[in-house]
Amino acid sequence: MAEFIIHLATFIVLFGVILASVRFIKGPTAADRTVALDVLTIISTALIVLIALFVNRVIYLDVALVYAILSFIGVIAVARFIEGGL
Amino acid sequence: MIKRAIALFLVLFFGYVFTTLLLNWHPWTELIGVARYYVSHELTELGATNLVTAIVVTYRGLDTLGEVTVLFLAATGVSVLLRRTTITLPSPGPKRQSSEILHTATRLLTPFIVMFGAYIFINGHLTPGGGFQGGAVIASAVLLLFLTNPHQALNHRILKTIESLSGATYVLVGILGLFLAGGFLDNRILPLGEPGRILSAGAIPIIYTCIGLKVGTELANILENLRGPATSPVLEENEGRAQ
Amino acid sequence: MAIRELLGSIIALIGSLFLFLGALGIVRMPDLYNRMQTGTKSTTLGTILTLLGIGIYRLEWLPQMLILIAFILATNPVSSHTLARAAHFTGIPLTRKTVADKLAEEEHRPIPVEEEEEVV
Amino acid sequence: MILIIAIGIALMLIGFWGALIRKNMIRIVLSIGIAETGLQLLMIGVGYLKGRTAPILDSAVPFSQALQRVVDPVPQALVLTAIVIGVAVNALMLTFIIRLYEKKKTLTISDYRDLKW
Amino acid sequence: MIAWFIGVLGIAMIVGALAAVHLKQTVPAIIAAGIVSLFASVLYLLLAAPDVAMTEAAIGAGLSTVIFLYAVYKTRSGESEK
Repeated sequence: MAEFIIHLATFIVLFGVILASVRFIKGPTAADRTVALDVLTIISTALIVLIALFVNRVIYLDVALVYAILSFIGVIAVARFIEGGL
Repeated sequence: MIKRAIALFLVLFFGYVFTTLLLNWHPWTELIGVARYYVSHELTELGATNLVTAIVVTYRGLDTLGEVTVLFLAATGVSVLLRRTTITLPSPGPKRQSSEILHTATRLLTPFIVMFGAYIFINGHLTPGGGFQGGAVIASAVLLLFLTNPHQALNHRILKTIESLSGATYVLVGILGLFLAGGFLDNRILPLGEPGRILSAGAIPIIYTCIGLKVGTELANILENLRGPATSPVLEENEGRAQ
Repeated sequence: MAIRELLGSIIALIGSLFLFLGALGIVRMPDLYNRMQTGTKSTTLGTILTLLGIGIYRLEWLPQMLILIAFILATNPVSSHTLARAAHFTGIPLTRKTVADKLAEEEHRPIPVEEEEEVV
Repeated sequence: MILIIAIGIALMLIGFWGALIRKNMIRIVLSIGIAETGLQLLMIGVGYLKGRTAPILDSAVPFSQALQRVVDPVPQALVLTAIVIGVAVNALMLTFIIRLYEKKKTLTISDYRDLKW
Repeated sequence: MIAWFIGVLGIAMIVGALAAVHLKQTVPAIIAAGIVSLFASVLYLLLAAPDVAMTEAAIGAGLSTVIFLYAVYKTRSGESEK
């Protein structure tokens, strides 16, 4: 039962990936696309933890830590470029 | 238009070649060849629990030395080519200051990021990660400083010293392997210890720490050269007041 | 122990629903700033709940999950704030339903609003 | 993993196509980077063995079962170095582009005819 | 389960790569390349390569994007490709 619910949650998160990609394709400005990138990075962190749960290896969580710490730097870089402070 | 047609033709040709290769490919079901040897002998020979680290640092150590050299050459090339770039390029005007929130977050996060990078390359023989990843994480911390404050200056003397010292230590450990153990870059110059402990796997933590520091300083150097030289802090303060 | 696993998985399911709603929000919302707020608040809460749920489901992973949650709480709002500030400075228009723009008022600028009504 | 290899090949071809049809030099470097990602994905896909786990030994994968339970570590080691080299080489290419832009104030590759014959 | 992951992430990667090649402006193309490298990192993790995934996450997420953005910033007026 619990396992089934986790699988269901994974499918919902994967559907979220598709929706965020839609906004990335549609987004009229670079800022819209960066919002999509922001959402995709944080969804990826959740996905990595789910993968670690499925293959049952605790060491995969180190990768999720790198993601959680570093993924916002890309978004900040694009934002600072857009506002002209790079 | 004719160029586009030629490009399309080339892409279709390569697509055909790759598709035929793919259709005739049978996935392996067993470890074969050198991988089999590595997996079955690594722990007793070298003592690192991360097999990828063992291959990168020891079995293919010369590759890694060459790679660090390539990285060093690329960093040197960037710095030589961009030495006098600000004289000819028109100045794009004053850069906008970043907000208070970003300043605070940078002050809060930078020590954690550097510490995490050090954790990654010191634990390279036990958990995923190693010198290259840790170096990239440390360079990301420097990058966060650059993004927050566009006029952030780095201490070049310290950077150069760290880079040269780590590179020299790397080669020195390799040469020590010639005399004390089986060959160049052999990690058994130190006792192997118990697998799974942080002080194990011979010289692998030392080598990976050197690689991490060297990669981190080189990537930071590339970033600083691409950003351009820092202006004087007095000017920046005036700009901040004017806004 | 089955109760604990069920509780953890249900928390993870709620978190994934928030992640999904955040992704839906950035598709459906009318202007950039609305997209940004759904893409930040909802996904931050969603990730925190998902990680917490997995930490309860697999109790020995809970310390790592708490560290991850702390870092996500520190980093994700900062990036969204920087992005919103950048978009505001470049003059990306607000939707017509906007009633207040404190940052523009503080700098004595007119509020940048979209010209014609957009059919949503 | 045939699906992964197909994705890698598709990325390589897309990057190749972009490098051929784009005129802007920065876009060419970007396309080469995408082709690089595809190639790395292909190599990792070749080294993957179905149903196995990461080549890191801990309590989940003891050394005695390692030969039956881990994937091929050699392609991973190669790709690891290739990624780091890739970013340095990209930086060097972009530096050349910046210097060329200083000389001629253009990014279009067909404007550079000095060495053409 | 794994097949679903690979399917969704692979399609997203190919769409991102097409966007990176075909978008008119340079900055959105750079963001698209960042998305490709993001999903590549998750796929490496699925293929049991956490070391490679970590490298791609550390380099593809921040450093690579920023290097391209610096180059665009320094060659600003040359962004008028058809």
